[in-house]
Amino acid sequence: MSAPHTQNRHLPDRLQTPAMRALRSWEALLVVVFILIFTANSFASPYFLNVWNLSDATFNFTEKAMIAFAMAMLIIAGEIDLSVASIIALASTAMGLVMSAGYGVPVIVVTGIAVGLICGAINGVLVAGMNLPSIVVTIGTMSLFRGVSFIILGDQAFTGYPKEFAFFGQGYVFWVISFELFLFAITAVIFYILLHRTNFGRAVFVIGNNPVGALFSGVRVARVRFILFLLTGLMSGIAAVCLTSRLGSTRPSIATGMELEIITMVVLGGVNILGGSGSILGVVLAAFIMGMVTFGIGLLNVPGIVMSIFLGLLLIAVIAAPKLIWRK
Amino acid sequence: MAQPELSGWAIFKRSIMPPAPDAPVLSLRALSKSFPGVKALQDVQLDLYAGTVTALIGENGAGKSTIVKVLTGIYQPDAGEIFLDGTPVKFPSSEAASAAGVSAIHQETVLFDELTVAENIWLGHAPKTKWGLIDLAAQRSQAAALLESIGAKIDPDILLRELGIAQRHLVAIARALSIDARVVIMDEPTAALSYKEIQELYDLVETLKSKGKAILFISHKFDEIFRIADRYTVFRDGQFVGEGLIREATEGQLVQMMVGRAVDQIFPARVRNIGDVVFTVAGYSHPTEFADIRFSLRKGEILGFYGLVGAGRSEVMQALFGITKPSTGAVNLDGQVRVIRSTSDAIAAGIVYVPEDRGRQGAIKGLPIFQNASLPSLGKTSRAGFLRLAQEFALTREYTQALDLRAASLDQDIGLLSGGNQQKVVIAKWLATRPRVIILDEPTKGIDIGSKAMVHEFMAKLAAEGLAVIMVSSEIPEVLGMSDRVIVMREGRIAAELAGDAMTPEALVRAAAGLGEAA
Amino acid sequence: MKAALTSRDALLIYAITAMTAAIAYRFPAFIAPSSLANTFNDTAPLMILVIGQMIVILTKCIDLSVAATLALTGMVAALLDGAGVPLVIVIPTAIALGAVLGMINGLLVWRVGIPSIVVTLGTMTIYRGIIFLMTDGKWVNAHEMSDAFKALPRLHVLGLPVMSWVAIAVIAVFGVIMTRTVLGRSFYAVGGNPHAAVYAGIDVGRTQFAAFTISGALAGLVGYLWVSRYAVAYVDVAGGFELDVVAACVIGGISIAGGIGGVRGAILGCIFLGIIKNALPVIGVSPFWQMAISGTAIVLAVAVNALQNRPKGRLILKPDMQPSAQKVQA
Amino acid sequence: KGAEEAAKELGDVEIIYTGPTDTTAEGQIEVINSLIAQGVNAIAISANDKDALVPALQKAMERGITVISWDSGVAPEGRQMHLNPSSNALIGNTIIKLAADNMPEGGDVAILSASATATNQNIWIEEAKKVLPNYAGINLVDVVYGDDLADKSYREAQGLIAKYPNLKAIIAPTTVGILAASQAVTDGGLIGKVNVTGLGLPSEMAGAVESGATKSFAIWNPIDLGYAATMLSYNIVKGAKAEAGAEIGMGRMGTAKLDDNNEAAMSDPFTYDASNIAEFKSIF
Ligand SMILES: Nc1ncnc2c1ncn2[C@@H]1O[C@H](COP(=O)(O)OP(=O)(O)OP(=O)(O)O)[C@@H](O)[C@H]1O
Ligand SMILES: Nc1ncnc2c1ncn2[C@@H]1O[C@H](COP(=O)(O)OP(=O)(O)OP(=O)(O)O)[C@@H](O)[C@H]1O
Ligand SMILES: [Mg+2]
Ligand SMILES: [Mg+2]
Repeated sequence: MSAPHTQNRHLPDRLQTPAMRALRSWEALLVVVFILIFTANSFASPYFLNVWNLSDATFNFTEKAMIAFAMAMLIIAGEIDLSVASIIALASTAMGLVMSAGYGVPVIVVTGIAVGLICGAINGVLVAGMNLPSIVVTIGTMSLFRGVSFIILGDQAFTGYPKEFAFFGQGYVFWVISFELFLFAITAVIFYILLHRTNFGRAVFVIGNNPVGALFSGVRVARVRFILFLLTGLMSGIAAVCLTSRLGSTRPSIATGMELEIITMVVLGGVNILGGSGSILGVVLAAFIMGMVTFGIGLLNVPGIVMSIFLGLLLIAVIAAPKLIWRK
Repeated sequence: MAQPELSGWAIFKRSIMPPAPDAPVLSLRALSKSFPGVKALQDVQLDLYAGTVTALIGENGAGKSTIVKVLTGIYQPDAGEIFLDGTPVKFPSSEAASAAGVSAIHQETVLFDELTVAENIWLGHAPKTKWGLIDLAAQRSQAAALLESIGAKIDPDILLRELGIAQRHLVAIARALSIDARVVIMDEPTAALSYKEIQELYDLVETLKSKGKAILFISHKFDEIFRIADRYTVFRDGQFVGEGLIREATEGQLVQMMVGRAVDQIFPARVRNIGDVVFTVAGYSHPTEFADIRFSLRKGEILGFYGLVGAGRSEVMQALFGITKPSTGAVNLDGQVRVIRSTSDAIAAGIVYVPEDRGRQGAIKGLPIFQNASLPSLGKTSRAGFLRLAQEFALTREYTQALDLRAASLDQDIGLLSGGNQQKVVIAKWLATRPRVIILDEPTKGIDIGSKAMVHEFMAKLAAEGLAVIMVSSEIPEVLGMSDRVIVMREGRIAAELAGDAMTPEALVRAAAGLGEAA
Repeated sequence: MKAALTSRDALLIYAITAMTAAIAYRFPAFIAPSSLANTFNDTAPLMILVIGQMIVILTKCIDLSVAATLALTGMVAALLDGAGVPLVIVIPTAIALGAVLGMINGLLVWRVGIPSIVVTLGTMTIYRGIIFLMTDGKWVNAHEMSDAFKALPRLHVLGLPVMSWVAIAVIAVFGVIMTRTVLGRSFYAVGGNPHAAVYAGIDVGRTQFAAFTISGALAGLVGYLWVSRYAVAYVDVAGGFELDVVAACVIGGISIAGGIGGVRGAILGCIFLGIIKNALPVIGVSPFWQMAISGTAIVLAVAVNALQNRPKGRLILKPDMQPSAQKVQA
Repeated sequence: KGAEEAAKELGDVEIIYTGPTDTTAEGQIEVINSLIAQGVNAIAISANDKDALVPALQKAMERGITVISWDSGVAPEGRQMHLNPSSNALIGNTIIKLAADNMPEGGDVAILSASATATNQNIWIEEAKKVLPNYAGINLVDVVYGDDLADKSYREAQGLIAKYPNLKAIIAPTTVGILAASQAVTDGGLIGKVNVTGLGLPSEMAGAVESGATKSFAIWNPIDLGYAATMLSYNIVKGAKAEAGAEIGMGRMGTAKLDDNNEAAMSDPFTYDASNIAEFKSIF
């Protein structure tokens, strides 16, 4: 057949300019929420607007956020890792072991990161290699990893990390910018590029939207999944270095419950928990929002548990708001 | 809610006095339904009469399935009315529609893998004991009776996931019959069935007709429309175009009404420019799916693969594409042995596969058109692993324009396109990789006549440009019209290879059904 | 619910038997009837919660707020009891409150369309927070509870405490509901294929709402049982228990993707986990090993499940040597 | 409560009483940070991890904030002084003595502790083990951990009873543990056979004493502890030197004498039994 209008039809690349799209995006909503919270905090407490205090407040979220970036990619790809906090515990325990054996700071740091990678690889083999559902695999490894550090440490603690080791969790790069904040910024940029600017990131979105279609399109689905778990393990290892350095000690109960805070951060950042969409910018904003909320409410000396009600409500409200508004 | 015990055809025994033939049992008036960005139905009408088969005809996206969903309470119309025996009714849910006696076999089989066949048939209206609990024994025996009545040999106790596509479809038919319906709707019921089952379905339609049911029959196949329908209704672009009696219409007229212009159904003239052998498969076997597959393919050739549905053609093609791993066998491309372990190996070697299940395997719904089209070519459009969007758009434009893609923009979610247009994006995505061998699995399945002709033309062009083409198809006219050579598969093995004058419809059917040579 | 499930259940039964035998070898008293009854009784709250969680998971959702719901209803029950409200009112109130908390989850999932994991992640902190707001973090202790309140779950009837009987009753009732009622079927249908469920006239959201309501109501029931059994109520009651509940479901073969699993498997999963949690301390395994052992068990259970259900490719070749798919019987 | 009493007495003190979301060291650090941000003069903390808080508290001290720990201590480098509710050795001895007093012919005892990481519990258990040889016939068979969770403690207690048929006493130096163990003994019908003792609050233990599951237990006065901690913080802020050997006033509680570790004990634990429980159960 030959339709008369066949050849000259021109399809525009886009109907909406990227700028317009940005204005209507989730991230825009988060920016508004952030400004509201920041303003409210400034009025509520006279101690809030102080660079040093704000700098201290960033410790509330930097470690979690670093893991949240990797977790965001994992969730976009339709997987999840509940074992991150336990990886921190195991990595920290391993660091304690090499420290007690007398090794110096470089070995301690490398050990922490390596154990993170190994744990990530174990999750990756179970999920990507054996095709098991990640939510249950990581519920299992969550107990397993922390369980191993309990076996090693029992009721003991590792203390006496070298003085120089304190830099990772307590040091400042310049002025009020702590090493952790600096690392947070760097990893944010790296993950932004990785997710939004590379073929790998594209594959993550493709797998999250349609894993079968991805396989049929030549995407190495298992390999991408494996790498994502490896990345999450790596970031947990790095967070373990920072957290151990900040606490100056290791106990098996370190970072208990952190996985839920990280997932909350990711979801608040607009990542679809069912996979397929999300952005690193959203997670960065969510990290700041959560940090500011906890810090602001903390300044009012509200008990922590009440703070957690706020976070729970914030999570549900922020996810519900667009759905309720959109509906009509 | 206890139902009287039913067995076999008993459900049809409750006789319905056929109303006067000029009064429709069910009619729709001024019905409209739109989706974001699409007016699926605009002001349409439809009448179904007792003891009559009405065929609903239209191109892809004409709104046929949409009207089925409105009639079964799955979609709510934006405007318009439904009349049952002349009184206006509303179907707020699928339950309400079946309570009113409207039952449907939907285009997609919508059943439950993890429930048994009997549970699938009776879900939602199972026979109950006097305690109000589901009567498992009755459910089982009545399911067996229903299946037998449609000639399906399926154990009602096995899980649905153990069944193949065709058998699933039979279960869906049994489910539709389990509702004591006055109106039976069939949305492309024969698309997934093989020859023998199609004949049984025709018999079933006759029986239903004689019981006074009003039947709505949707199909893209004109031979069957002329065989079993009494009346027709034509939609085009969501609008009502006309209706009448089948015996007063010709195929040409119907096609003209469907597409709004004349379409010649002749297959495109081929420039046959067949070169050397480029692709050879030898001794390909899989533990359960296929055995001893061997064939070769020349440059510029179109090799047809025919077989009854479920013959294992798709499985062979998917193994060639690296989705599954064969246990033995080798692939030779351009004289070199290739080991294909994954889809990316196949793509790198220049073998690509346009899958049969577009929704699941082809399109990445949720992502824009350009990201779909560039996906297997990202290696070319990107630099050092970093995306370059401009290149992706350019590549997409180049290949989609050639296929006359209809969309709002290249940034549109592929899931929002009509089926035919999604197929075009999927084909474009594979052409953009500049393959040596392209495998098209049921490339025109569920595609309307107009788009079909275009896909055929395009295939001819690909072959003329020197690609080696494998086309899997279950439609004899298409196989014969397009192929230079045909391989017929049966139960996972090659049953015959036919070329030239040996390529006759009869030879294909005999080989596919295992009947041996014509006497 | 045929062949595949039975073999999976069988495997769990073997594992449980082997484990029990191994424990009995080191510590024969463990298999004394009274000790087994004790283990069952200790596992009873887990079983009741797992039934609710199973239904939620069957519908493709997850309820992370069960433990918080339990804590909140338990606290309310304890406070009501402290205020002199009779037990016949306290227990129904606890169940009703649990149902309401479940309904809140269900409504957010059904009406607002928020994924269940997000909803329950939020309500889990909110429900616990409410306990704090109600009590200012104070405890309700044994002596502040009436004797009747504390006595009921311990009351022995026919050799077993009422707590065990409640679990048995819940198992029996839901065994029937899941296999023999329209509602039970709809849970499977909604999780197995939500799209097809719509075509079968089942309202997906409403069914999920029902699942959350049931899960909440059962959590409410356990809330009372837990608080009266351990004779203490405070903010952190059953902290982290939601993960045990999900883990028991997973071990019991409930597919996290929905639509697959049953009461029998779920209960076996509970028994498996219950033995690990209750028996290891008894036989003197260091508490520090418990976590790693139960984690390993979960990973193994998932892996075995998946290996058993691995698709083997379609059966197209003439099946002379293959077992026929049609032969599988109930 | 005790802290408020002290504040009232002192007049120019404002008390901020706060705690984290969950009982983790990370949570306590967030709270410490927010207290630093508010520029408080003194932080009196009961730590749930002896070591992990050290860096945060050191930062507080660098910013001129007085830091003392009380009840559950912080490692010496993380605080200026630590106030023990009572001398650790005394507590360790008391809990064993409470058990021994009720089992004249000796026998097996077991300890049900809180979490394995609880600093103060571990010290008391160490001290208790040291004095064991002084009690002939008392045989410590096991130490288990209930993590201060009622259900876990209950099951651990049940486990002890099942595992050691000759068990005569369960010692739980934590309120949750002693309550749960009493409940387990009551439910097991073992009142009179297994005695539960340890540390608990009279208000919470009244029931157990009345039922006989617990013959006697000990505790210090938590109101006094809050009062003393507040007084100490105030005095250090006002210039008292927290160094070994120093004596710092605690208002009506007398003075605290710091040992080499800058630790001090408030007072001796007090023993409660059926004879005096009724009097104290309404006080704390
Ligand atoms: N749920 C939906 N959301 C948005 N658009 C839809 C939806 N369902 C159908 N459409 C659109 O409505 C139009 C009619 O679709 P319908 O499925 O009724 O076509 P059809 O006539 O059955 O075609 P086919 O022959 O391909 O089955 C199409 O343009 C389709 O894209
Ligand atoms: N029981 C089943 N389990 C899983 N997938 C199935 C099942 N039956 C069919 N399919 C899939 O559905 C699609 C259509 O199957 P169909 O029955 O058309 O057989 P086929 O293998 O494609 O054979 P052919 O291509 O020769 O018709 C294929 O992708 C097939 O893999
Ligand atoms: Mg259709
Ligand atoms: Mg096929």
